[in-house]
Amino acid sequence: MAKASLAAIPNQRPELAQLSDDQLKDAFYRMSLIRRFEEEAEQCYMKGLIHGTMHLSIGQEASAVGTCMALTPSDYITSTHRGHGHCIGKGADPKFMLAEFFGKRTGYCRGRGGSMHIADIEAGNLGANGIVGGGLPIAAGAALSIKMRKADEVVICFFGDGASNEGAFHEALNMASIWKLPVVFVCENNQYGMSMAFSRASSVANVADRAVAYSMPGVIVDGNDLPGVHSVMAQAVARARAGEGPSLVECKTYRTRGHSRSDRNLYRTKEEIEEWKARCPIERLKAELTATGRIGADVLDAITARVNDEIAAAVVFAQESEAPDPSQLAEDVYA
Amino acid sequence: MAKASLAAIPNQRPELAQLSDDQLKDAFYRMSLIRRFEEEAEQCYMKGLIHGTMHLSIGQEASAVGTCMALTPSDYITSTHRGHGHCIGKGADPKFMLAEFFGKRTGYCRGRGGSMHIADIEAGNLGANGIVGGGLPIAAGAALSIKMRKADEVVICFFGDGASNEGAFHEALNMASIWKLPVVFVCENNQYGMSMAFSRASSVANVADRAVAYSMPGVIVDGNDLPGVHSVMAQAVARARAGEGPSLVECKTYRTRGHSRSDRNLYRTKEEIEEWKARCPIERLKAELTATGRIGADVLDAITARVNDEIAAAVVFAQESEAPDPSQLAEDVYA
Amino acid sequence: MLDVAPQTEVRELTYAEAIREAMAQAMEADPRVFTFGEDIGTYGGAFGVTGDLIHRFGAERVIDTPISELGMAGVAVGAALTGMRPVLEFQFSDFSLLASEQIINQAAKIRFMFGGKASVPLVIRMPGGSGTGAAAQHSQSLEAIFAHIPGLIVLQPSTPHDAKGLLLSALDNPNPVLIFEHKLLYKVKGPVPAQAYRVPIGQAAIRREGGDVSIITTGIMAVRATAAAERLAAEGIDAEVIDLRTIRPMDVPAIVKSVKKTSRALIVYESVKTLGVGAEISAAIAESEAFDYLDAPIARLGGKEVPLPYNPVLEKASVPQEDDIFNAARALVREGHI
Amino acid sequence: MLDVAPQTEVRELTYAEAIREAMAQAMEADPRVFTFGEDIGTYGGAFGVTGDLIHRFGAERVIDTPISELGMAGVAVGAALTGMRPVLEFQFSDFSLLASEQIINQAAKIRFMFGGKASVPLVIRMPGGSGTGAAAQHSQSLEAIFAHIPGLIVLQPSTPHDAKGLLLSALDNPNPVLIFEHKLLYKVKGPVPAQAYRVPIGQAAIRREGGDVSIITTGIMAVRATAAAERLAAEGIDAEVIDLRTIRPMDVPAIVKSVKKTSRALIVYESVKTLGVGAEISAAIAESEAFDYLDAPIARLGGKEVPLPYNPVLEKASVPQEDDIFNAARALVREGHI
Ligand SMILES: Cc1ncc(C[n+]2csc(CCOP(=O)(O)OP(=O)(O)O)c2C)c(N)n1
Ligand SMILES: Cc1ncc(C[n+]2csc(CCOP(=O)(O)OP(=O)(O)O)c2C)c(N)n1
Ligand SMILES: [Mg+2]
Ligand SMILES: [Mg+2]
Repeated sequence: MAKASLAAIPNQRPELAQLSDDQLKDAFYRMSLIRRFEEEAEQCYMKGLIHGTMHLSIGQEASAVGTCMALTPSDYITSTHRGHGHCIGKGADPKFMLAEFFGKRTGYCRGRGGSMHIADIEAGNLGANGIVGGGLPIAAGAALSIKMRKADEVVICFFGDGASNEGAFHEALNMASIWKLPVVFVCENNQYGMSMAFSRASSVANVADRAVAYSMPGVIVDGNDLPGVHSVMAQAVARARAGEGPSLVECKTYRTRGHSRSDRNLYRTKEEIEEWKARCPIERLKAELTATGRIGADVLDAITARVNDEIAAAVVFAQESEAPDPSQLAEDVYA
Repeated sequence: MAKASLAAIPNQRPELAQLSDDQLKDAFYRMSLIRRFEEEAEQCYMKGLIHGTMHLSIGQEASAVGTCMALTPSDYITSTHRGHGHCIGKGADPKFMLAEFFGKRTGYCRGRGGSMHIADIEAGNLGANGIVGGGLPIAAGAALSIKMRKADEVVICFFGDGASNEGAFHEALNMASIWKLPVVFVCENNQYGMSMAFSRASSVANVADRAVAYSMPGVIVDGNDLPGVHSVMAQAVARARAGEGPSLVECKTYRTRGHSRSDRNLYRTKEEIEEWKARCPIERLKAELTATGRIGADVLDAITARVNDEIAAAVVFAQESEAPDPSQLAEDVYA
Repeated sequence: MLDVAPQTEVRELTYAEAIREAMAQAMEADPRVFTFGEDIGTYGGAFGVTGDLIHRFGAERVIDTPISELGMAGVAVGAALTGMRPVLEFQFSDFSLLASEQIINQAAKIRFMFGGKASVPLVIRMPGGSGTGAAAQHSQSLEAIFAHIPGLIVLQPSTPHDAKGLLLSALDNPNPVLIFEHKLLYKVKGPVPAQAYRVPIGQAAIRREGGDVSIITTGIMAVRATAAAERLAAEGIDAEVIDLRTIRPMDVPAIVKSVKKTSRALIVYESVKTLGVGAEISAAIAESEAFDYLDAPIARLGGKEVPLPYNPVLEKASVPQEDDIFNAARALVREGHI
Repeated sequence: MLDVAPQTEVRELTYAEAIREAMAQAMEADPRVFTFGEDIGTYGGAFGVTGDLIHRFGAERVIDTPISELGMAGVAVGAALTGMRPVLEFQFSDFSLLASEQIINQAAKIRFMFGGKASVPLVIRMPGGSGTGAAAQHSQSLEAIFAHIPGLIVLQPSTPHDAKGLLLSALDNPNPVLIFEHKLLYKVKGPVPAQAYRVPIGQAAIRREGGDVSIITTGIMAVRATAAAERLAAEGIDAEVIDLRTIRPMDVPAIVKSVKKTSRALIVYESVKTLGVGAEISAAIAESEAFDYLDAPIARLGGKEVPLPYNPVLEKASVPQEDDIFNAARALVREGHI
């Protein structure tokens, strides 16, 4: 079918042609959902409805969605402190996420985790992680489990550029390589670990340059290009699924918001931020879809409207959900 | 002077020619001292005079000595659980080492450290380390200190092939590289981490292959070749001293003894061990020195005799030294 | 002993053999169980515990790892989260510090933090303790560090029987379990039933009944205290020896019951005295109904406030020995303090 | 307060400002002092503590690091061993677990293990504690873990005054010092003398004198207990509030003296109750001469046995609040138990 549309619409690139209309609509839907979700969560946070901290991935939606598109529901992901996109990408329902941010019983973690620990175990999201690099060996372990169970599953391990300097990165990639585990290490290189520019923190120009140290393929992709991300991930996932071992894929991207709410953006310029805002992955996909004639603007606008409704409903759900009671504090504690 | 002897003795390779007669005699002396020291320590251990555990570096003497030859007394080393060679290489007196193994007050650590924690701070040996990989970030820290103090010093960080899969390796090399620290990471790849073959434990064929992940030079050298080791180290040390940053040097070598006393050598063949015994770095240096006519056999034999005497005296010293008393247990504890 | 082993053949096995037998029985019974660690395959483990398991279960279920403790613990978490039952061995419990992030921040937290929707059934086995001349970085007793953490189950078996039975219980448990074995116990023999049996988690054992003083112990100190108690009996002092076996969750009722009976508590443990396991035992007694029954201050014999020294004389002086327990118990009973 | 600050200008500074001032004064006085950590440069630190130090001392002495906690701790050890005085900041004390190998196996052991011939004068500053909704991996109070280790000095200042004075004392000390700051205190103001002064390590402060009950506290609990004590006074209960300030080595004499006076001990701490700091305080009292003076069981109020939850109501319920202290102290005095 991909072939057919490639033939039918000659001016589209292969990465786009590979994707069916349904896939593209779904990708646009999910990216928009992430964006609206985070914008709304940010609003709620500003209004004092959400406490704690929050790390927004606005600008990075294509890497989350493009990656998860390459997965089946029984595949796993491990996520990070900047994990809203991964969670929605893997199929989570925003209303249970927002309920979690509101600290409610209906939240994915019953109000105990919050944004930084958002997890959707049923959907295969093994959880966001408050520890930078914490998910890397966990992903290797899930992949070892898959291999031992001889299951037809794959693990995606999301991590940031900053995490690539943690020892956990090294140990996880080495073990994944020697045991040929079905895992794809997906670095979302948004250029900064908090305020620390990747170029100052890392001894290599690209995270993918380190793949050679683990004898695995290292691929760099434009992380703001949905079809491009999907195409690269589809290959890496297929390789993992075929038992050929892990890959390291680096999505070059950018977070247009601050690291967290306390960020005063002293370490980067307004120009840089604006430049990257102009590369918005959602606008870019929309432009390509309409320009190539793959999906009409009206269809995409209808999706946007649906997304707006869904998020509005999620806020209501989150607000109206029951809060946990202190008497429930010791639930799920066994020692 | 090196040039002169190169001219005078045409059949020697440049690595040998670079070294003065005194340097070569000293290298032969130190390598022999390490060998005899460890043989004697082993004997004492077998006789029950030494307790605890002990990791012998028999077969690896050239990497320890060849490396330390490239240093000045004010340079530092960090060492490993297999650290006798490094310690002697950096100038330690075997009698204080043996006294330490005997648990005596006169030992380098006053009997509190033993073989696995042998340290000679005054000589710049920042200590053997019972934690595999533990010395790597410490070496980076010492190098940062040198840089901050604007001192004309260099740090050698010894570590094993097994240590190269610890997270500490990754973090230390990355920091050393981004800050251009005056440190040389010297991997003594003796093919095994305990029973684990390097080829099974590591995702790369050579530890030095990982240098690219830290944008530093990665050099492989025959670790049983004293002049070869020295030549490579001299360059890496010069580079570090000149402020050009760290290097990763891998000495390919072999331990002909078991990992420790409990090792039954189930993971390797007798043939392999014999093959490597035949590549004894001390015999090899002796053969080259006599064949090229650089140093006569009589001179070398006299050195061997001196070494034997020195070690015999060290045993007596260790045995006769005073043991610590339990009343001294809390010395040097402050919290 | 509280737990009557089922009717089955009972052999004398070493502590190491008992652990190996538990592993083999668990691996036979449950394909999800596997074990991994440094040199546990052909080498058979640094202390010979895994022994021939690799020949019986193959290199796919008895996995040699690179030296990567943090990564290994994370691998255990990931495997446990996705349907396996990993048993990780650390060569020395001192190395668990490299992995404490995964153990404490991840394994212990996940079930609670994810709203009870995930669980992490992993087991980490590791030898602690001093007495082999392995010095400061290979001789620590770190159980108190982990027993401080909600979400971790911490076991410390003192007999071959318990080593087997507690490991099998750990493998039944859906939560992370750390087992602190003791280097000096690996070669100690004791009766071990042949079949698979469980020693319940959270239940102390009374090693000797007595009415004059409660000696509350953990790990190898149970062995030393029992020997000391026999000598105390010869002096007319009737000591009760309690072996906690589980450090977290602690069997406080058993402790309180004993102290109410004897009115004197001597707590003996190998971890460093300050904030070691005995600190909690003492505090638990002091806030319990046993407080009113006390005829003497609660006494603690713990590890000295020093890194473990290499010299064997100093090393022995650093942790309670049988004589120390004997002397302390006698002083507590006769003089009211140690 | 025990330590009289020298005659000098006294300003109201926040806890964060007081720490920054100590750093600046130390860096001015001693070229060996430098500080490093994640985002401590231009960003000014995750909690704004380092602030403008980079502009005053340059990027060579205020060093942004990669995210490599184990490596950073090792770098501190290596720098300290070779003549520098590193001050390492961890963004959250929970991350110290990644570095616990270097802290516990290396920094704490080196001086003793190497025969007293080396020392490791490093300082690690890190915020602990709950109350910001940062959940299970960013809210722990881990001081008990490190205070268990011989060779580590562990501080927990509760006021801007002590935050400055203890940091300066730490920098004078030739040994590794860990400072557990508290997130909720960073913005709290208090009087701070302008000049460089020291608060002695190992010395508790009496925050309020009283005769009815000793409330022995650590860290932020000193603040809450002092507030509770004022309310107790209104009810006719005269509480003495002790702020340990140093967790290791602990000022046991100050505790014992107070308990002998009041005959009642209520121990309040944020770390998890089991094996938290209060366990040691209780045990130290129970084995001291104060034991005979006790009119009630030694009572502990510690953190609940749960990972810290995100939900703010649950989070508050997880650690002692002012009301809890008030109620417990009143019950202890009036009813003899909490
Ligand atoms: C082990 C650890 N160290 C430090 C932090 C504090 N921290 C949270 S996110 C972050 C930056 C992470 O950078 P990166 O991995 O690039 O992810 P990004 O935030 O850019 O998505 C830091 C330093 C942490 N959570 N865990
Ligand atoms: C962190 C840590 N893990 C495991 C060990 C146990 N151990 C001691 S030496 C060793 C092998 C080290 O191999 P390598 O680094 O190659 O050094 P070699 O012994 O070959 O000199 C192991 C696993 C240890 N001491 N520290
Ligand atoms: Mg980033
Ligand atoms: Mg090796």
